[in-house]
Amino acid sequence: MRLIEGRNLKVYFDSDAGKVHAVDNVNFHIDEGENLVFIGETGSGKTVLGMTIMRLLPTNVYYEGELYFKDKNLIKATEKEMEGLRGRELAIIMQNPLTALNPCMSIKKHLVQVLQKHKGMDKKSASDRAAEILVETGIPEDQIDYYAHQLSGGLRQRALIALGLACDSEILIADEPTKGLDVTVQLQVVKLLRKISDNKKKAMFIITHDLGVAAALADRIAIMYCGRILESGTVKEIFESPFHPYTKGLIAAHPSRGLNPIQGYSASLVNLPEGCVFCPRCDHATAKCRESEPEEFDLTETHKVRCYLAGS
Amino acid sequence: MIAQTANGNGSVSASTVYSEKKVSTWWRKFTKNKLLFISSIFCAALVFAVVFAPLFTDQDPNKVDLTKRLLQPGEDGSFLGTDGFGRDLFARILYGGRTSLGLSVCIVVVNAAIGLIVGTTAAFLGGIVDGIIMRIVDILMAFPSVILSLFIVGVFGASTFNLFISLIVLGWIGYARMSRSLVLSLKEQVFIQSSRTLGCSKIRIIFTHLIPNVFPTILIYGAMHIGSAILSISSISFLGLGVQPPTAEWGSMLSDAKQYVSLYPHMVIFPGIAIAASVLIFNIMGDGVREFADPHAKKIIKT
Amino acid sequence: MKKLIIRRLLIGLLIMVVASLLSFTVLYVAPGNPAESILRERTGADPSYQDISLFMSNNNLDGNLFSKIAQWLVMAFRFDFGESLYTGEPVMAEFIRRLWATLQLTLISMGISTPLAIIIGVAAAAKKNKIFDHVSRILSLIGLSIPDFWLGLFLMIIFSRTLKWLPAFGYGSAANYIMPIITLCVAQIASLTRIVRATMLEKLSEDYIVTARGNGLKKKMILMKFAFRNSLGPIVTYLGASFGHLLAGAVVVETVFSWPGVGAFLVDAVYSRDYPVIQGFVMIIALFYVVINLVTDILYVYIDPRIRFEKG
Amino acid sequence: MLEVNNVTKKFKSSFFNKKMFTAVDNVSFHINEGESFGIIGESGSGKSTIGKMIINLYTPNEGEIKINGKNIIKNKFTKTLEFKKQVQMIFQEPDGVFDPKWKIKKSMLEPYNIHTKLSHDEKMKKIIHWLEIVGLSKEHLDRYPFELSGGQLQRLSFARVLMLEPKLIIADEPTSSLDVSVQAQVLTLMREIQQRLNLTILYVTHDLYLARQMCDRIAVMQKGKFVEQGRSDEVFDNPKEDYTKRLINAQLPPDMSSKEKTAV
Repeated sequence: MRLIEGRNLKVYFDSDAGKVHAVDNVNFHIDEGENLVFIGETGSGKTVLGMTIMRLLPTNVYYEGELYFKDKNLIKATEKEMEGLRGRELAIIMQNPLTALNPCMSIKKHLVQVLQKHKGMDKKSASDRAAEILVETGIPEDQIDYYAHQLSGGLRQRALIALGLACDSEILIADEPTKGLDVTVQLQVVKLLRKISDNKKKAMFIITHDLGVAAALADRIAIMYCGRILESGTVKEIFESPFHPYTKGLIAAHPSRGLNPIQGYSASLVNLPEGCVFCPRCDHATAKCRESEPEEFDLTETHKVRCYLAGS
Repeated sequence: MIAQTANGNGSVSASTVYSEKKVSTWWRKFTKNKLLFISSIFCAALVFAVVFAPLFTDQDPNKVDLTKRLLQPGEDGSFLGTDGFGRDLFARILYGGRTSLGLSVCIVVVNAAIGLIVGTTAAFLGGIVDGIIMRIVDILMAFPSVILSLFIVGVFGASTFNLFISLIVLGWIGYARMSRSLVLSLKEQVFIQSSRTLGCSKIRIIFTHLIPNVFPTILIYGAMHIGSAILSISSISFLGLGVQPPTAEWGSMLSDAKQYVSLYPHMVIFPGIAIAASVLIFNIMGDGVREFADPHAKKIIKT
Repeated sequence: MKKLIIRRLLIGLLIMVVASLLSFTVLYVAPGNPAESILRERTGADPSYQDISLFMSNNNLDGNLFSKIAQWLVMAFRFDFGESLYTGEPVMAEFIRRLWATLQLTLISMGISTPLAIIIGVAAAAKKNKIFDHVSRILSLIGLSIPDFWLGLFLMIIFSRTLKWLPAFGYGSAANYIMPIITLCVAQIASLTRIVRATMLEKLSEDYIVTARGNGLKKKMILMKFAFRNSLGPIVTYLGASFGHLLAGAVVVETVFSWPGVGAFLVDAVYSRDYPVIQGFVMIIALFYVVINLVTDILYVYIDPRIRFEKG
Repeated sequence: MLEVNNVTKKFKSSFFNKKMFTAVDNVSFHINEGESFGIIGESGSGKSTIGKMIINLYTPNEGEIKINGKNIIKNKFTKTLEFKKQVQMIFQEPDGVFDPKWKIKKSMLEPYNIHTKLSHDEKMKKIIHWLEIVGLSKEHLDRYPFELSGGQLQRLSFARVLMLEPKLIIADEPTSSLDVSVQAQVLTLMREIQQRLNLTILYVTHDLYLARQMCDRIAVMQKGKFVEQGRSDEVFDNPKEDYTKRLINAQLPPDMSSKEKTAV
């Protein structure tokens, strides 16, 4: 079953310098039990996309297009309706666990509140359930009443994951779940996320800049650049037969592949180049690329790319 | 965090525009901040009226004329009436503004200067110097400023100069604490460390990096405190322990007027409005300046 | 925790010692001899040298400096400041008599203004940039700008002179309390409202607020358990500091309304340069400060788990 | 060129607590001229502290640090500008390196103002020369730091360090806050210039892949101690210590093998 589907989704902000298109004409979908990973660098709009699904963006934001959760258009949902969906049906794991947890509240209390709100549990059973979930995510039993600042970085991230799991939602959005963690801790967190997705048949929407994390977690991958999805496909397709010059460049730039740089810098969102957004950095750019933006081309049923190289 | 993403996008873009049309952007931002814009106009008008008082009244503020005692506003050609000595109230308010505003600006400037120097030195030298200065600050903080002022004026006698001194004894503390905490956080910043690794001397760092970075925040903090300086001056003068007669000052005018409160309320009302209005203008302007300034300063100076 | 209290007590002791020495030494640097002016006022004639020296030895104004410092310190820490140079009454007895009148004013004002300001401040922050916020912001700016002594006189003009509802002066009946307390409350409410609003807004922009929204918690809960709970620390700190402002305000208000409190006592003493009274006042204010700071610090420890569980 | 012998650094854990926390524990290594050496460790391993001791921001409690045979600890020589010129540092956060209130030009002039008595034109000429080397142009000089991207700022800070022609450059996580594509740009640039100018660079990093690419020799650090030290390919292909193996195993490469690694 299709859980989330975005059609021609656009998200833009009003800023002093004018409209900023953080997400532009994006199509994507997540099916039940499927892991979709969005890979992107700074300013690619990946976090904005995640926050759009949760409808947690600041008030100076405007949406266009459609974004369906099951059969509900989230963009048209009222704040009240969203309140009911958030936490219960759409759960999110925020970036930066130290600041994302209330410093004046124990981690267990965080979960208890969510359980009381969405599951209508009484204090006692909510507390028991919260402890259960926390221990399940790997937090030592004697630390479940700790406050965020008392936990180590890895445990804090686990606590935040536990909070996302509290109501057993069908979909879990994880925004840079491994950012700022040491490699050994990162491995544990990635394993935990895989365990969750495998055991609980949960669909995950994961946002990351780390290709390795994406390879480990994804069923399908979407590569974002300047608010657009330049290429999307299954993990195998993306890593074994990448098509878009940007995707190829990203993989080649990875330290494990010899640090082959992509020239130039990512364009500013208010001052996007004419034509394909990637063409100023692209070795294969032609006159056509500079004139108009390529449509999406299907390479296979799952592998789609926005590049004129695919059309010719 | 979302804000971060949004700002991240915004700031890159804002910056390109900023460098091209810096002045016009600045002006647009200034006029867009309505509170700041309007209060600045009022403030300019106030300063103008006080500085060029003779343009607005031909009365001598200190001329005693017992035949014109206690006139009501409008009576006998007097705009706001006269006081118990027959002195023109309107003229006294205008000239009194010179004392009130002038004195408060002086106090703020002196306090800011002392505070900036002491705070920066304490933070940068650290160790014992910092410890001693902070203990002094701790001790001085024990006394509410009006009460310490009363104490000083009480011991040394009531005069404008002693009032001035008494408001400086405690006044510099806020600025010192602020510059200290600013410098402490600046010290940890990478650009200071990198200057050190480039071979910058400590003195060079203080003068080229620290003070220029601390100064704007101190300036804003000072702007926000002109209003409260006016209030302190007039409070103590009201108690009869500040500016001494016959010099016109809003607080001491109210002190004189106190005995006439039930029969001639105009003597109480007008100087009070003068104080309240000018303090309000400065307070709004202070708020506006803070909002106008960079978000960094906004975070450090709370209300 | 214990360490914190001990540290605070030590600083408090230091403050008391320095305060007493300060108030003592000032007598020696002060210009003019109080004995002369007091005797002149008592007898109406220039006092003789013998009279002055007799008065000085009776009131401990002469003798060896160091022995006197020691003597003074002993006296000061027993809170025995000798007799008023003016009335000859023991200073401490008079203080205690008057202290209650002042404390009534300050405590009632605190009791009224604190909840009011918190409600207004929280509501303004919750409705940021809505009409309520603008109105409360402007009103609090006005409240901060009105000089308290003038407000007192102004209220007197309206309620005593024009409407004849309330007595202008006096102490004892309930009607006497109304105007002094309104006068004290206005500035207190105004400044506290601003602090509450600013702190709330700062906390509302934290990441954990987004987490709470992402969990679908109710707005009211986010406001109270997340934003307000975290604002409590700064608010309590400010309340501690504002007690000093209230005492200072009481000095002015007592003068305006002829209220028989310690503030009016101090002003009279300053007029007549009645040193024992001034010295006693300095000590009492310092004591208040030390006690209130200690209370604030202890409260803070209970409010902020980050301090509570600090290691070491 | 650089010799670090049995160096230990302890910090007080808090103001009241006199207990010492050992950040760097009896560490020894050396770097030859023209070589790049990498110190790899997780957060809190003490790897940055070593760099800061070499550049004299911290003083070690024990041991000696020699540059070209001269001990730099508690030596008056370290106070001289001559010394300060020879070791330079590239910091982790490129956006913090430049005074936010200054135009880039002023920040770039600073090292010359401190160390030389050249005329303004000569200084500018040299600055532009170095800017071209790091792939930037004159127009960047009139910008403020916040107007430039992280990659551009890191190039600028590299240029500013190069201007002093140092003998040793310490690069403390030089690219950890940059995007992958830009990180590759900056690092290849550094590698290129290192070969051209025969620079000696000490990399401090948490990224094993990066260290393997950039360094001739590496040391793996854990809790203040060096666990393993050797030629980088040897350490990677044939790790001896458990911790090193664990670190290498925890790396997730951008291919399908990551899936198997994390399978539950």
